[in-house]
Amino acid sequence: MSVHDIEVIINGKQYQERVESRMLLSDFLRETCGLTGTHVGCEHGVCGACTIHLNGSAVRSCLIFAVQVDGQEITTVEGLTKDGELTLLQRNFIQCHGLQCGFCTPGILMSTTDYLQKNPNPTVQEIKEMLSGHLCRCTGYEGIIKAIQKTIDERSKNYEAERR
Amino acid sequence: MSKVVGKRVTRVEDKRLLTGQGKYIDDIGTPPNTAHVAILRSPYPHANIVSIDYSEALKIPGVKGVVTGKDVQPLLNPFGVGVSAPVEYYPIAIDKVRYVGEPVAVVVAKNRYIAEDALEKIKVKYKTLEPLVDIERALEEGSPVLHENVGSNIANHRTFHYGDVDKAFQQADRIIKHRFHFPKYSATPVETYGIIAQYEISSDSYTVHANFHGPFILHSIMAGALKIPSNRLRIIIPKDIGGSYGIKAGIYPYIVLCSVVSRLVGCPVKWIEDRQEHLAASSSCTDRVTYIEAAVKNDGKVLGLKMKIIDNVGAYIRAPEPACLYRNHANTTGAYDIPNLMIDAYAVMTNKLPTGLIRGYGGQETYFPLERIMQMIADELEMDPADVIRRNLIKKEQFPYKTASGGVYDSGDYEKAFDLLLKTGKYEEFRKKQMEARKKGKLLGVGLAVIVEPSGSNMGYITIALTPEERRAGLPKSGCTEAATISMDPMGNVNVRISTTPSGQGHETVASQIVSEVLGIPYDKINIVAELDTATSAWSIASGSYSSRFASLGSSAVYYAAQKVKRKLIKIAAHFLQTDEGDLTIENGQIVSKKDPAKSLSIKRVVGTAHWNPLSLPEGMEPGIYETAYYTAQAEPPDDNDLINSSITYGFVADLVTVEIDPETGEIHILDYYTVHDAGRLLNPLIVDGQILGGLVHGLGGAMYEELVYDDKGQFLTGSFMDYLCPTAPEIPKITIKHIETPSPITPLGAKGLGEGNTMSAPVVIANAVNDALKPYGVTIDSLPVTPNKVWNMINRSIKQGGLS
Amino acid sequence: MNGSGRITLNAGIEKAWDVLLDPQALKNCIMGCAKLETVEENKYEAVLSIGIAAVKGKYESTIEVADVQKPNHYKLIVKGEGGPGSVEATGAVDLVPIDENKTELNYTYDAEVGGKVAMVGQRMLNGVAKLIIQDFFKKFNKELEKSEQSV
Amino acid sequence: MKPGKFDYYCPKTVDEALAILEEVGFDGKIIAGGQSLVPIMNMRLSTPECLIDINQLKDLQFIEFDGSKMKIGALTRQTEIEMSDAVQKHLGLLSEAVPYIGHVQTRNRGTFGGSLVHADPTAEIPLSLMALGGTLHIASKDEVREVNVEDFFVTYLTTDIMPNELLTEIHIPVQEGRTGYSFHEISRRHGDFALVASACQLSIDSQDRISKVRLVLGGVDAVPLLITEANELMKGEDLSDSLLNKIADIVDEMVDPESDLHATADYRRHLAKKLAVRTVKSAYERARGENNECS
Repeated sequence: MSVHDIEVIINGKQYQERVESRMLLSDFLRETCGLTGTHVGCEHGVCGACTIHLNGSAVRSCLIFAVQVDGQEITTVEGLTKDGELTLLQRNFIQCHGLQCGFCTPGILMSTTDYLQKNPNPTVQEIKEMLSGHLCRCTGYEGIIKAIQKTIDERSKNYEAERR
Repeated sequence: MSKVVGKRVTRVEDKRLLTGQGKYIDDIGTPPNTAHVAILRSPYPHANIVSIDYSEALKIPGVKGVVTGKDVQPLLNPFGVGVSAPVEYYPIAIDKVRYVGEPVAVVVAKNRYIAEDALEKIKVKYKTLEPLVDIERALEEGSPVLHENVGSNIANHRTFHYGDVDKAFQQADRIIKHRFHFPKYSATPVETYGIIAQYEISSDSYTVHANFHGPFILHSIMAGALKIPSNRLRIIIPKDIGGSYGIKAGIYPYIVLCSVVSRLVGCPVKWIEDRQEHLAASSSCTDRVTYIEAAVKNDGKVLGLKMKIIDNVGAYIRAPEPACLYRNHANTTGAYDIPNLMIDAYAVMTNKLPTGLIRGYGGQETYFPLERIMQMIADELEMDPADVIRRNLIKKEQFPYKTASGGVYDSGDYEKAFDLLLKTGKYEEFRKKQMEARKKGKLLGVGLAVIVEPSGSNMGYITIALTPEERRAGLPKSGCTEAATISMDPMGNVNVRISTTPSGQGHETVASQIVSEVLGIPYDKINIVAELDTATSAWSIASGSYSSRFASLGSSAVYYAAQKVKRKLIKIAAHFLQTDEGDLTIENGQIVSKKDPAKSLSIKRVVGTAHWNPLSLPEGMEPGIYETAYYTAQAEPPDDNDLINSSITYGFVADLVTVEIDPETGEIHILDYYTVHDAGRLLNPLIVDGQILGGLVHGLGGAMYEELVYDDKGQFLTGSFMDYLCPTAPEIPKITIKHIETPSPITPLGAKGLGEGNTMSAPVVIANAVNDALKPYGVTIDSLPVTPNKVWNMINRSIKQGGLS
Repeated sequence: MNGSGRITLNAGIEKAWDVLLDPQALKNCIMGCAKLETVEENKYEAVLSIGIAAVKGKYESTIEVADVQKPNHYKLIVKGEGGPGSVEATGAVDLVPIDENKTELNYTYDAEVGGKVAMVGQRMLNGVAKLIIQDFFKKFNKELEKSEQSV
Repeated sequence: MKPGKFDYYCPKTVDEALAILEEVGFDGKIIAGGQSLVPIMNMRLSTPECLIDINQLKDLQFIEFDGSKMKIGALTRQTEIEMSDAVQKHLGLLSEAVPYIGHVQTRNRGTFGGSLVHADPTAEIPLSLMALGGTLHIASKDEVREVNVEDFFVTYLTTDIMPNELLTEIHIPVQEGRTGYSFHEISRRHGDFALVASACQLSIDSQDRISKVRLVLGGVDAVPLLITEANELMKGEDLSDSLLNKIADIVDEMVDPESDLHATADYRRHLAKKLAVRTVKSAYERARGENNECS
C-alpha cells in the first residue's frame, strides 16, 4: 500500500498519476505536474510559499501528501489568471510593489484570494494576521498589505457602481 | 535625463513572478540522468571522525553512490582564504567535524526521498572533543583549539591607529566605555540554496547552475579548490533568485562539493538545500564582541574612540571573511567627525557555523556599539541624545569628508536630514509625552540612531586584513568593476545583458529605464537578460547583487554601455546625414538633426545598416551593434598607513523609534518607526522604498526576534522556522520614510546604493528606544535580540536591587 | 539541560543500593529499554526505544556506572545515538539513610541532546528529559517494592 | 526534508478506520489535518509505518447544539469552529481562542480533534476545552468510551487514547445565565506557540458571587493545568484584589514550567501569575456585563 493511483483536478485539468504514498503534494505539483509556480521554502508549514487551494481552501501543500488529494480539486497560482489576464489582486501587486524576488508571492496570492472571498472587508489588522502565515524577506510586507487594501477598495467601489 | 529615470515605474519582472512563471534554480530543469543529493551532517560541534560505514546505504535501490571527505580530498585543494593563518577548509569534513551541521557524507540517489532514506543507513563513529563556543574564550590560552596546525583560534588580528588617540584620551573630560555583544543571525531567503552540477570527463570541466548572486568574485577560489583551469568551471545563474540578502554567497563550498560529487559518482547531480540545512549550515553574520571607549568632552563632543572588536567567524574562516570585520572600516566612526581612532580587530574561530555576507554586512555589528555608546554618553552627561548626536555630526561644509580610517564620504547634509527626522518624528513632543507617561507608571521610550550607509565595496578593502608588508607581496586590489553589454538586432530591438544577478531588486526594470532613456526607445523594444554565465558574460570580478552596488555601479555600467551604443548610432547617422555628431539627437526612435529637423534617420534604419550593409559604414567602423562597458569608480587599494576608502558611495540614514513597554510582561510595542534617507539621486522611488522596508524589517528581526542559538556546549537549537523567528506582518510597526537627495559626485547618475541601511540601524535604534523606556530602572542593553523575557529580567533585577518598582 | 530531584525510597540503603545497580532492574527502569547487555563490569550496551507521541527513536547506547562509592554514591553515564539524534547524559545519585526501611535518594543530571531532535525540539526537551528521569525513579521504587515482595 | 516510507490507508467509514487501527496497532498513526504531524514526518523525527487518513470520515465533521451541550466532530476544521455562529454563541471562549492557533492557512486544514490528540501543553484547543469542561468520545472496534477532559491529557503529547482508538466527537456543556470567559496568551510572534496561555470560564450568581469557575493555564506544565485550588477558592466569592492576589499565589505554587530558548522558567512563572489574574478579571467583568468587548 505504498504506491497509489490518484485522479485529481488541478486548475480545471484532470491529472491521473501513480504516486508513492509519501510524496508531498508540493513535490507532486512541481515534479510530476510541472507546475513550478508553487514554491517550496521550508517544508514544515511556516513560510507559506507552497500555499495552494484544496477544494477552495488555502492550505500548505508541503503538509499534505499527494495521495490524500485523490478525487479532489486544486488550484495553484498558474490557475489564477484566465487567458493571461491578471486578476485585480495581481495587478495591484504590481502597482503597489508587493513583490521583489517573487518567491513567496504565489503562496501569498493563493492565501489572499481565498481569504478575500470569505472575508470581503477585513481590517488592516486582519489582513496582517492572515499574512502572518507567510514569510517575505524582501518587502517588509508593506507593499503586500497596500496591494490587498487597494484590491478591497476597488472591489467595493466596483460593487457600489454595479448597485447604482 | 529626466524622463524615466527617477520615476515610480512599475517593474518588468512582475508579471512572470505573479503568474508562477519565474525561473528559479529549482524550475529550470536538469540534464538527463541527473541524480539528487542529500547530505549527512554532523550532530556534534567538535569531534574526530573515527569511521564511516555506508555499506548499508549503498544497498538501497536507487542509490547511486556515497561520497565522504576521504573520497574528495585527493581531488581538492583547501579553499584559499585572505588571511595568513593556515586554516584548511574543505567543503566536507575530512577527519574532524567542527560545527553542528558540517557535511560528513553525501548520498546521491534517484530522488531526494531515497537519498534521505540512505542517510539513515550511514553509520558514523565520532570521538567527541571539548567544544569552544564563547567568543572571548577563543582568545584565551588553554581553550580548545579547532585547527591544530593554526595553533590558536585566532584567524586574523590587526591593530590600527589613526590620528592621535592617546592625546584625545588625555584631553577628554570623561571616558565612557562598555562591552557589547551582537548576536549571530541569518538572512533566510525563502528560496534556499540550489545547485545542478555536471562533470564532463572529456574536457575535465564542470558546468554548474546555482543561485549564487555574484559568482565572479569567488570563482577563482572555487576553480583553485577544484584544481582546474578557471575556464573549466562554468557557472550559470538563473534569471530569478528567490532572495539572498547576501547569504547566497555562502553557497560556493557546496558548488565545489556538488561538482566533485558529480565527478566521483559519474552523473549530473542536483541539490536543493532544505530549510534545516539552511539554518544550520549555510552561512550567517558574525557574532561580535566590541569593547568601545569614547574620549568625551563635557559638552558631548567625542574626541576619539578605542575599539577592541572580536568577530566570531565560526568553525572555519571562509572567504571573503574576515571581510565582515573590515567592510565598514572606512566608516567605523559613522556619521561623526571623530578624527582619532584605535581599532584592535580579531577574527576568531569557534565551533559554530562559518559566517559570510548578510544584508548590512558588518554594519549592524559596527553601529550597535557606536550608537549605543552615543546614547550612554548623553545619559552620563545628562544631555539629550539628540544634542550629543548633533554636536558630533559631520557638517555639510566638510564634504567630501575624509574619515580617520581613510574613507571619503562623497556627499551629504547630515544635519538637514537629522533635523527632518526630529521634526517628522515629533521628537520634542514625544519627550513631553514620555514625562507624563512616566508619572503614570507607563514606560515610553524614544531611540535615535544615525548611520552612514556604505555601498559599492572597494575590492581593496579585504586586503586590510593583511599587514602592509604582506600586501606588498601580492597583487594590489582596487576598484569595484561592473559590466554590461548592449546589443541591437537588425530590427532595432535591444538586448541588455547585465551581470548583477538580481534577487528581487528590480535590476531589469531600472536597466530598462536607463536604456530607454539614453536610446530614446520604448520599453517593449528592450529585453533584459539577467541570466549570468561565467563563460559568456563580460567578466567583471566584482559583479553581483551585494553591497548595494547596483544603483552606484551596475546602473553606471548599463548607462555607459547605452552611451557607447548611442555614440555609434549617432556616428553612423552623421555619416549618412552628412552632419556633425554634435548636431544629432535621438527623439522617438529617430536620429534627428538639431539644426535641420527635416534631416533624420530612424534608429531601425541605422541599426539595419550596421548589420546588413557594413560596407557602407564610416571607414574603420566595425559592423553590428554590440557594446560592452566596464565601469569602476575611483577606489584605491589601502595605503601603507592602512588608510582605505572601503566603499564608493556613502548614504546617510537617521532613525527615530518610539516604544511602549508593558512593565508587567516586558512586551515591547513599537509605536512608530521614522527613517530619513539620503541615498543621493533616487533612480526609482517605488523600488527604493521597497528596498528600505525590506532591509528595515530584517534589522527589526535582528533587534527583536532572529538569532541562531547554540547552547553552551555548541549544540545548535534553532533548526526550524518554529524557533528561528523571522518577523511576520503583524510584527511590523508603522514605518514612515522620508528622503532628501544630495547627489553623489562620484556616480554618473548621482545615485548611491541603499537597502541595507536600516538593517544596520534598526537593531541599535530599537535597543536605544527600549533602553530609553527602561531608563527609570537604570539598566543597560548591551546584547541583542531584546526580548520580552530579557526586558522582564532587567526590570526584575533592578526592582530586586532596590531600583524603581 | 540539567536538573535535580529527590525521592524517598521504601527500602534501607543497602537494599536500595543493590537494586539500583542490578542490571535487570536497570533494564526495567530505563524507559524503552529493549535490550541490555553487560560488556564488562559496570558497563552495558543497550537498545532504547524512546518515544514521545509520534516522535519515536531507537537509540543504540552505552551505559556506564562510574564513581562508585558503595552504598552512597554513583554516577550513571548514558551515551546513545539514534535516528532523531544523540544523547549524552550524566546522572549522579546520592543515597542517604533515613531509617532502616527508608532511604533518601538525591539525583542531579546533566544531559546533552544533539542532532535533529535538539535542532528542532528544544521547546519540549527539558520537559521530556525530566519526564524520562522521573519515570526512571518512579519505576525504580516499584522495582524495590517488587524485590521486597520477592524476598 | 522528505518523509520516510509508509503504507497509506484511507478508510471511508469510522468502522473501516477502527478495523484498520485494530490491525496495525502500534505501527499505525492517524492523520487528520496533519499540521503538526507532517512537519515532524518531513524532518523524520516521526516515521510511522502506516498512516491512516481519516479525512474522508465526513461523519466526524460537524458542529451541533442539542439544547444543553455542543457536540463537535473530531474532524471539524479549526476554521469551521472559528466561523461557526453556534460556537460563537454558546462557546465564546473557543471562538476567542481558536484564532490564536497557528495561521489561517493551517487552521483551514487543522482539526479540532487533531489538536486535542496532539496534546501540546501550550495549545489553545486543549486549554479551552479544559476550561469549558466536556467529554471526549473515543471509539475502538469493540466499544465507544467517554472520557472527561480532566482525565484525557497524560503528559507531553500524550493522551489517554490507545493505538487502536479513534477520537470521534467531543461534547461540551453550555453554560446558562451570567457567564463570562476570557482567553489570553503571550507568544513571541503572532501565531507562535504560546509562552504561557490562560483560559477561564466562570458563572456568577445574582449577587455577583462566583458560582462556577474553571481557570486553566498552558505552557506551565506537561499538560494544560487546571488551577483547582484557585477554582475552589473563588467559589462563592466576589472578585477582590485580595482574592486575585491569592490566585496569583496559588498559581505560583502549582505551576512547574520549563525553560526553553524563548522563555525561562522564571519568566513563564511570572507570566502565569499575571495572565491568570488578567483572565479571571476579564471573565468576571464579562459575566457582570461590564465589558463585553474585552478579551
